[in-house]
Parts: sequence; C-alpha cells; structure tokens
Amino acid sequence: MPFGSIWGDSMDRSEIKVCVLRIEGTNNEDEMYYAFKRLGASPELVHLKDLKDIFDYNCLMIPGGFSAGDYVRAGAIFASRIRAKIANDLHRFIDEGWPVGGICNGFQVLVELGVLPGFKRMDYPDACLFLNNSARFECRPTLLKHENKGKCVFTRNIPKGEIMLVPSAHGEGKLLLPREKEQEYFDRLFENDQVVFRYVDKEGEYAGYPWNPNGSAHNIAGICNEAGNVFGMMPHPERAYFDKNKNGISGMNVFESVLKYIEEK
Amino acid sequence: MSGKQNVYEINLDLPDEKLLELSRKIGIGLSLDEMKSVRNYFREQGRNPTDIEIQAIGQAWSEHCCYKSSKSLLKKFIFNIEAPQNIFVIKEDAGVVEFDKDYAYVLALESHNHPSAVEPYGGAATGIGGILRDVVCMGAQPVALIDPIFFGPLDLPYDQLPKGVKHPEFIFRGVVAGIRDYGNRVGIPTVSGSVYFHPGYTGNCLVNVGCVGIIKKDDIIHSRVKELGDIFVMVGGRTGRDGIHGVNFASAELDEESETSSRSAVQVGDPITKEPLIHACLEANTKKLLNGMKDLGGGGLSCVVGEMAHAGGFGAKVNLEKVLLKEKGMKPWEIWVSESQERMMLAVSKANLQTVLDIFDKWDVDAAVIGETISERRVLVYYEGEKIFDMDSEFLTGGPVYARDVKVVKKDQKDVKTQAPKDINDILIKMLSDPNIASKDWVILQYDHTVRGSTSLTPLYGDVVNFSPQDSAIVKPVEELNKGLVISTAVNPFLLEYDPYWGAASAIDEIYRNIVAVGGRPHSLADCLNFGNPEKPERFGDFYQAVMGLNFATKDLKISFSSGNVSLYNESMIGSCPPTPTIVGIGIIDDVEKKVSSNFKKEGNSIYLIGKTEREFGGSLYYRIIGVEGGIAPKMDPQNLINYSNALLSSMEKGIVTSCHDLSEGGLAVAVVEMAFGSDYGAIIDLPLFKDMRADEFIFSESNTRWVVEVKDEKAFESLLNKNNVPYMKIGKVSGRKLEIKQNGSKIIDAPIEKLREKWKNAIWEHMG
Amino acid sequence: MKVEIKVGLKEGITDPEGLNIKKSLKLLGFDDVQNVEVKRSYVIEISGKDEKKIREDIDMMCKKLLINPVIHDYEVEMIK
Amino acid sequence: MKVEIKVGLKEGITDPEGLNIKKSLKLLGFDDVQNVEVKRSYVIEISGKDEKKIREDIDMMCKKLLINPVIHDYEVEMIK
Ligand SMILES: Nc1ncnc2c1ncn2[C@@H]1O[C@H](COP(=O)(O)OP(=O)(O)O)[C@@H](O)[C@H]1O
Ligand SMILES: [Mg+2]
Repeated sequence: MPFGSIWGDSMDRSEIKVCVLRIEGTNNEDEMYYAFKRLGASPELVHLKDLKDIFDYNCLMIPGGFSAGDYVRAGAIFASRIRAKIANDLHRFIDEGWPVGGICNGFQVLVELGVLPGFKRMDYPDACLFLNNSARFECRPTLLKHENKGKCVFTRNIPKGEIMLVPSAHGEGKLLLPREKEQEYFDRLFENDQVVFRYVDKEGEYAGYPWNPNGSAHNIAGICNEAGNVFGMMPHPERAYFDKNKNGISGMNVFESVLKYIEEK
Repeated sequence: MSGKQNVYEINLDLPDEKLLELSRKIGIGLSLDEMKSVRNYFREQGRNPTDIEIQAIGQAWSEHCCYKSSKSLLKKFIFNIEAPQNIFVIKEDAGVVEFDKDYAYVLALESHNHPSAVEPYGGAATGIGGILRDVVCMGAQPVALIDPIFFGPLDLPYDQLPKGVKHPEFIFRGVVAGIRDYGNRVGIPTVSGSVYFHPGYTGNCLVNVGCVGIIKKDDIIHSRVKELGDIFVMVGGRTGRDGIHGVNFASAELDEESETSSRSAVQVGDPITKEPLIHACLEANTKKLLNGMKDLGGGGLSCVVGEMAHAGGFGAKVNLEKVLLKEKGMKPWEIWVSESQERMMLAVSKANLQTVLDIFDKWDVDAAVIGETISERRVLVYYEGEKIFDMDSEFLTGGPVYARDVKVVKKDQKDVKTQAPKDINDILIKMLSDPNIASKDWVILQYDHTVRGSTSLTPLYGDVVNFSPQDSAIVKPVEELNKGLVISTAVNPFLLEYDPYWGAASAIDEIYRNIVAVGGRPHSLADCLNFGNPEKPERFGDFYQAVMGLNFATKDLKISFSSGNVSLYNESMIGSCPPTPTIVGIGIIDDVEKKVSSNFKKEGNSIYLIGKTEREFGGSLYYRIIGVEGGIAPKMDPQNLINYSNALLSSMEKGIVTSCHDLSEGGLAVAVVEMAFGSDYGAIIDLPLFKDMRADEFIFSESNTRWVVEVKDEKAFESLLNKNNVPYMKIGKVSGRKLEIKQNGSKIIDAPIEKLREKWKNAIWEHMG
Repeated sequence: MKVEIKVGLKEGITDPEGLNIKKSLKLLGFDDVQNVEVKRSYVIEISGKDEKKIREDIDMMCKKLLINPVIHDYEVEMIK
Repeated sequence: MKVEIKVGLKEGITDPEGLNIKKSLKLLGFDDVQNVEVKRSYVIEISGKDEKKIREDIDMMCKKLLINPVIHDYEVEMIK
C-alpha cells in the first residue's frame, strides 16, 4: 500500500500507479496511458502475461481495441484469459474498493468477466454488449449526458446533467440484459445509481440513431457496479482532449475523477 | 545440383518459342528477350538454372518489382524534384521527411489492385498490412492510413458484367470491409481517402493504400545489412503457399480465368499477428539492436534477401529449411517466393541476437535465424545442406529497363457554347446524388479514424451528426508537440481521362489547396501511378503525359515526391482503367488548435471566393450531367498556386477565416452546399453579371486554385488579399437554412439545405444498405 | 475427433446482422426473402479418444469462451 | 421455404479467425485442440413454391453478396 494512506494523508498524484492492461490487439493503450500521464499519475502498460500482482497498482484500466481480434465476441477472449489468471485477485481488488475501468473493448471485457453490472459475484457474463443495430462498426462523435448522482468514482468531477462530446468507435456496443430479468435489471441499474452516461441529442433528449449509435436500451452508454468503483463505457473519453467543443467538456474529467478518488481513498 | 531436395534443373537450351512457353508454364511471365538474357547468363556459368533460381529471377524482374517500363521516365521527371525538407526519399520502401528538429515522418503509398479484383476482402486487407510494414520497416510508428479506392458504377446491370468479373458493388463492399477489419484491428486510424466510380474500373478496381508514420530521427533504420556476419532473422507470420506469384499476377492483365486460376496469389491478412509484430520490431529498433530491417512484400524472401544484402554491399547465405512454415511439403522454390503476410526480415549482429530473440518471444511473435551475410556479392541458398541456388546479386536485382513506345493522342479542345438549362436546382440535385460527389459516410464511418487519440480533424466533421466533408485530415503525432500532420489525397479520373497532362497537374493543384484549406503548409507528396498496359503505345502515352503534367506542376513548388508506386496492366477484357495518378499530400500545421474546418460556423459571416473562374468544363461533372462533350480542361499555374495559398494561410493565422473549402468537382455550388451540410445554416449567394459566362457556368466551373472561405473580419481579409494581389470576390453570407443563389436579384437556385443533404447523404446508401 | 458447435441467438433476440443482410438482398432485387438468420459454428478438432471427456471439454470451452449465455444457444455435434 | 447456406473457406486458404481462437483455447488450457475452423451459415426464409427457382435465386444471392468463389466453398440445404 502506498506510504501516504497509512498516515491518512491524501496520496501524491505521481505515486498513483495505474495498470493499463493489454494483450495482443488491445490497441488503445497509448492514449489511455497518456490520459493518466497528462494528469500527473504514473501509468504503466502491462501485458497480461507479465502481470505479477494486481495489488502493485491503485487502479486497473482495460483499454479499447480489438483484443485477440475480437474473434469470438468482442472482449470474450481477453476476459477469459483474465479470469483464468487472476479471477480471485480481481474480485478482492474490487471488493477493497480499488477502481477498475474499461473503455470500449475494455467495457466489453468487464461485462464478459461478469463484474458489470455486477449484481452478484459470478464467473460468467450477466449482460452483453451486442452487435450495433446498424450491424456495423461505426466511428462517430456522440453526445453523452452524465446521469450519475455521485456513486461512480470515475465521474464524480463531472456535474450531473453535464453534456459532453465524446467520440465513439465500436461495432458491438448495445447493452443487452438477460431477457428473463430485463425489466428487473434495468430497474436495479437506475435505482442503484449505476447508470453513468446516456446518449443524447443536442437538446439533451434521449434520441434515436445516430445520436444513439448502437441502439442501446435506455440510451445507456456507460454503467458502474453497485459500489461505484467498477466502471465501463463504450465511447472514448481518452480520445476527447482536442475539442473543447461548445457542446461539452473534455473527456479528461473521467480520468481526473478517478485520480481524485484514489488520492482521497 | 540435383533433384534430391525437390529441386529440379530447368533446361534453357530450347528454341525461342519453347523458351517463351516455359516462362508462361512456370508462371513467371518473362518476355522472350528476358528469357534469352537469363539463358545467356547461365550459359556463362556453364550450367542450367534450378527451378528456384529461375523463379527468383521471375520475381525480381517483374514489372512490379523492378519498374522496368517506368523507371527511366520516373528518374527524369519525378525523382529528380528536390526539396530541402527531405531526409531520405524514393530509395526505400517509404520516404522520410523532416517533421521538426527531432522527428521525421515517413510516407508510403502503394497499390493492391489485382488481388482486390479477385478477392476484394483479403486483397484490400493485405494491402493495408503491406503498407504498414513499409512504414514500420523504416523504424517508424504508423499514425495514419489512407485509402483511395476506385470501382465500376454501382448501378451496372448484371447482364452487362463481363464473364469472370465481379460486380462493382460486391467489390466495393468487400474492399471497404477488408480495410475496415484490418485497419481497425491493428489500431491505426484511417483518416483520408477517396472513392470514385467510373466504367473504366469495372474490370479492374483500384485499391491504393497509404500510410504515414512518425519516428525520432535517431531511430531511422535502413533496408540493408550493415556488416559482414550480420544475421538474417525472419520474424512474424509463417510462410505458406498463399500469395505465390503475386507480383507476376500484378504485372499482367486480368482475364476471364483470373478468378479461378489466380487463387494461389490470394493472400490472407492476420492483423492480430501484425499488431504485436509492430510492437516487437519497434521495440527492438528503439533499443538499437538492429542493423537493418525490411518487410517481406512482393517477391517474398527472394527479393528481400538479395536486396538487403546487395544494398549493404555484401552477399547472403540462407539455410532455407530454417524458415518456419505454415504447411508441410512446400517445395524450396515455393518457400523462396511465397508472399505470405505479416513477415519482416531483420539484420542483427551476433552480439545482439539473443536480446532480439527475447523481445520477439515476449511478444509471442515467431522469429527464426535463417542466414547471414557473406563478403562475396552472391546469394547462396542451401536446403538441408545442399546448395540449390547460387547467383550473382547484381544480375539478380538488376533487371531489364525499357523505353516503351509512346503515342500521344492530341485532343482538340475547344470552348463549347451550351444552352442555358431550365432548372438549375435540378442539376445541383443530380450532382449531389452522383455517387462520386455524394457523401462517403457509408465508407468513412466504418473506419476507426480517431483511434490513437491523435486525430485533430476527422475526414467528416461538423455538427455532431451532420458532417461536412473536410479537405484534409489532421493528426497530431507527437505527445509533446502541438504540431500536426495534414493528410490529404487527390485525383480526378474523369479529368485525367479527358486530358492526362492537365488532369495530372490539376491533381497537384488540388492536393495543395486541400492541405492549405485546413491551415496546413504543403510539405511532401506521394504518387501511385495506376495505368493500363505499357506495351500499348497509347496507354503508355497516357502515362507519359501524366508524368509530364506532374513534373510541370510540382517542380517549382519546393515540395517533392518522397515515395510512390507504379501499377501498370490495370486492364481487363473490357479495357483499361482511366489514367489514375493518385496523389497523397502531407502538410504541416504548427499548432493543431489553429486548424480550419469546412463547415460554416456562424450566421451572418461573409462568404468569399478566392481565385479566378474560367470557362473550363473539359472533363467536368457539369458537362457529364448535361450530356455535353468537349470543352477546355482546367489549367493551373504553380506560381499563382503558391501566392494565393500563402495569402490564404496568413489570413488563417490571423484568425479571420472561420471556415474554408476548396473547389473541386461541381465547382462553387457544390463547395458552398457542402460547407452548409455540417452546420445548422444555409447561405445566400448573390452574383454579379459576368462578361463571358452565365451564372450556371460560373457556379459549376471546375477551374483550379480556388477556395470558398467564411470570413469574420471583412476589412482585414480584403486588405490582406489586395496586398498580395490575390483575386477574390465577396459572394454572399451565411444565412438561414436554405441555399439561395441569385444573379442580379433573380434566383437560380433555391432549395432547403435539409433536402439537398438528404440527396447527398443517401445516394450510396441506396445501393449499399 | 471432430466436434461442431453451432451457435445461434436465443429466441427473441433480434439479429441485426440477419436484418442487414435481408435489407441488402432486397436492394439486390430478391424480394421474396422473408427472413435471414446468421449462425456461426466452430468445428474443433481435438485429440483423444474418450468421448465423455471430450464432450466435457467442449462444454467448458463454450462456457469459458465461446458462448455468452445472455444471448446464445448452442448445440454440439460429435462428427467423428 | 427455409434454406440453409453453409459457408466455409476453401482448402489451403488460411483462416486467421480459426487460428486465433485455437491459440486462445490453448492458452486457456485446452491443450488437446488441434484445429479450429469457423463456419458461417445463413438460414434464409424465402416465399414461393418453385424449388428450382428458389435454388437459382439462392445461387445468385451467394454470387452477388454472400460468398466469393475464389476463397469460399458453400453448401445449400433446402430445409423445408
Ligand atoms: N475511402 C475513404 N476513406 C477515408 N476517408 C475518405 C474516403 N473517401 C473520402 N474520404 C474523406 O472524405 C472527405 C471528403 O472527400 P472527397 O469528397 O473525396 O473530397 P474532395 O472534395 O476534396 O475530393 C475527405 O476528408 C476524404 O479524406
Ligand atoms: Mg477538396
């Protein structure tokens, strides 16, 4: 554990170690790395093969890309390799409140791992990020409304109701929940404050395609677990630092939020 | 040399017609004269060649590998243009040009036409794979991909499809899917390209692929061995029977049988092997562990070993059985010429060998030591201890050079008087619904153009879901620098078909103004010259004229061709492709925050036209739509291009230009409406009377060196342009939600932007779904 | 031993890929097409003789990797 | 009428998808896996009774959209 926390002080930024986990085909790791680096933290690119102890880090990030080619299903291969290697440690890491984030392919991995939506501990997926309604990969800007009331540690710095412009780029981003439990699960997501981002139009309304690029139910773009420390979203805040567009703030606030959380943890 | 190892002696002591037949039978496609010089060489050696030796010559001497038809012209008119920013150009797989004091960018452009015609998905995917390797083998990190692609008409009736030819729609779908699946999976953004439909591409689509990379100057590595004893380490994918004779296939016309007979030339790309291969190669290079690096592309091992050794001033000795194979039972010659994907060759000194092998092991990438350099300038190949190949590398890599016959067909270009059209609105709608003008979002949005988080201007950009097409993309390649690479592509096949010389010059004009339109300073070029059969004097005449046009337009611009590729024999049974010298241009923008995009920004801002409009309608969209033939092809003047561009760039630096778009096909009318598409606004354009032109002619003329700009400070803008003697005209303002064009008060175009946008957006979707 | 695992979507889950192909077929003039479903199958060659063990392995492969129970149904066929 | 079109790769064409899945299965500890092939099938529901015409239509669909004879083999099965 980092030195600072023993004394109850906040932790120094540069001591915060972020594990950006990768395997072949995870190709968004550089921009994820820089997202943390620019904010003064100490990210590291770690190949799953070389990961020794996840508790060497204060935060685990799974970047976007096409891990192992996404050949079976997006994120499936990466998830099963993580499970085979560190399933128990990962659950302990999460239980202790350390943040775990997944962007795009990383979100798909967290869902395939069963840690999102994470209603109970399980070793198989309890949701799915399914093929977009358009049945194709689409890269386009999207507008996201921040809906979380304060539970999600990755968005605490973002005011509720804020609308931000964030690029999306995925082929499988439609959140599906088990059909038998669909209503129950969606209710729980909303009641538990697990919904983090939803796709909207310029007026802030929950609009259809192309505002919602994949057909996700309730326009959901990102969710967190019940404790708020596991978080996944389809669009790419790590790519959104060029355009401080009139429509919103920079995506860097996602990373700023989680670093603040770790500093204060 | 015996047949013990599945190697056979080939008897060349044959009468001439048998010699030619032999060339065809073993699939190397050498001409009679070429076969004769091979025969002479081996007579001097006092023996016959082995099958692997003659296959190697077939590879090395193919048009694709040795540029035998085009080399002499290129040397004289393309390669000799110089520019001070060049660090290392033309000589290797990619050009290297200065980016700033510490960094250089690397540019490569290639064609993958024939494979894509036969197997669009795999052909296009491996095209992307190949161009990435060209950039990586200079030691550079790829940062952007570019894909100019050309097909037959989407609405071609199936019964007009020649036998053995796939429908343009099928090819288009497959090519885009191949580029998408490969580019997205390796995580390099596809940020620029173009899509053209023309009947001349029906039997032979063109798939050109470009890549830009970034490198620290200290890390630049060459495609050659460095010292005696350098070890050849082959890394990446394994070698299989896929892609045998790819280069020979690329150096002949397609025929009815190509579909089935050329299957062995089909290659399959594996981006998930490539992605770690890139990481591993770059890691080994930045740790200074490599003496040389080259990709295995056309011609496979056969070309790479000879060329690396020869360029370093040495020879090579290879143990062929050390090559890792995909399948059992491959013959030595097949291993030697296979073009299997995802392979690279490294030259490593003995001292570094183990460290290099460890890096590849870490990334789970196969690596095999297959040979070493020797002092004698020969290539020796052994297979399980037996020598099966022994050739002089000078002879092998030399290759023939031809001066092909040139026949220039002069068109008599005259100005044509046309009837004033009744409904100009309708003509504009037809233009916007023409697949060549229509929105390419069906293609572009399937590519990830924001991956790597460094794309500062995307190819389509505007108001969240409504986009304006942008003239160039901008990528910011270095974390600590605000400087950006401006990337664009240009060529108008209709214009080149009409006039290869001015068509080629116009492509240079267009690339220049595309780069300037977003705020970039043009910096370097790459060309991919796609033409028909050079053995036909008229086809080669097109080639000659286009090369002369490129030379004319470029020689005084202080930018040069840093890399390029020639693809000839783009002909099928239904004729040749239009002359297509695809140009990719790179510009520099000092601060990406200062980029200028093409979508309108603010209601009330003034709209100006920069440049001179002439009666130039030869090869224009306007004449195609109203069915008129003839006219004068657009000319260009390099000095005007430079002057107008400099003035425009300084007005951009002052921040008075809020949007800008260059004028190309469809002229002023199309440019203005495209600027409106990515915004919430429309425009009111009010034109004066012209002496020699009707209003419809003025708004559809395709004269070069023109831009439309949206300006927020008229006085500052006008005084800057006046000072620099740049012709301009204030034509209207950003206003409302309609496009209104009037002349002297009377309306000639009046249409809601929403309606025009629908037409423009749906034209390709209506075919592709 | 060769085993084929056929994977399809659970009832009630719309298949965007099928819909998309249907749309493209209609655009090409095949007006009679009513519905298109896309299935995948994995043909796995596996060494060993013990059919029961193989069958168990295959089920594990499905559970661990090949199937997401939220959306997929699957069938296993032992080919030989 | 329902028709199933099964599409696979021709012999000798490498299949990166199958290779990558095989590699993943091995990494997950399924050491006995020798080979993985991925096939797709399209189940097309088509109205009309004339089997011959349907069969012809199906062949045209394959040619125009679904397969490339240079690399794919396909089988058509009329289900009902
Ligand atoms: N195949 C493609 N891939 C990627 N980008 C493309 C492709 N085709 C067109 N684009 C992009 O779309 C924009 C508009 O293209 P185009 O209409 O051809 O431009 P122009 O009018 O300058 O000829 C450019 O940014 C171009 O790079
Ligand atoms: Mg342009």
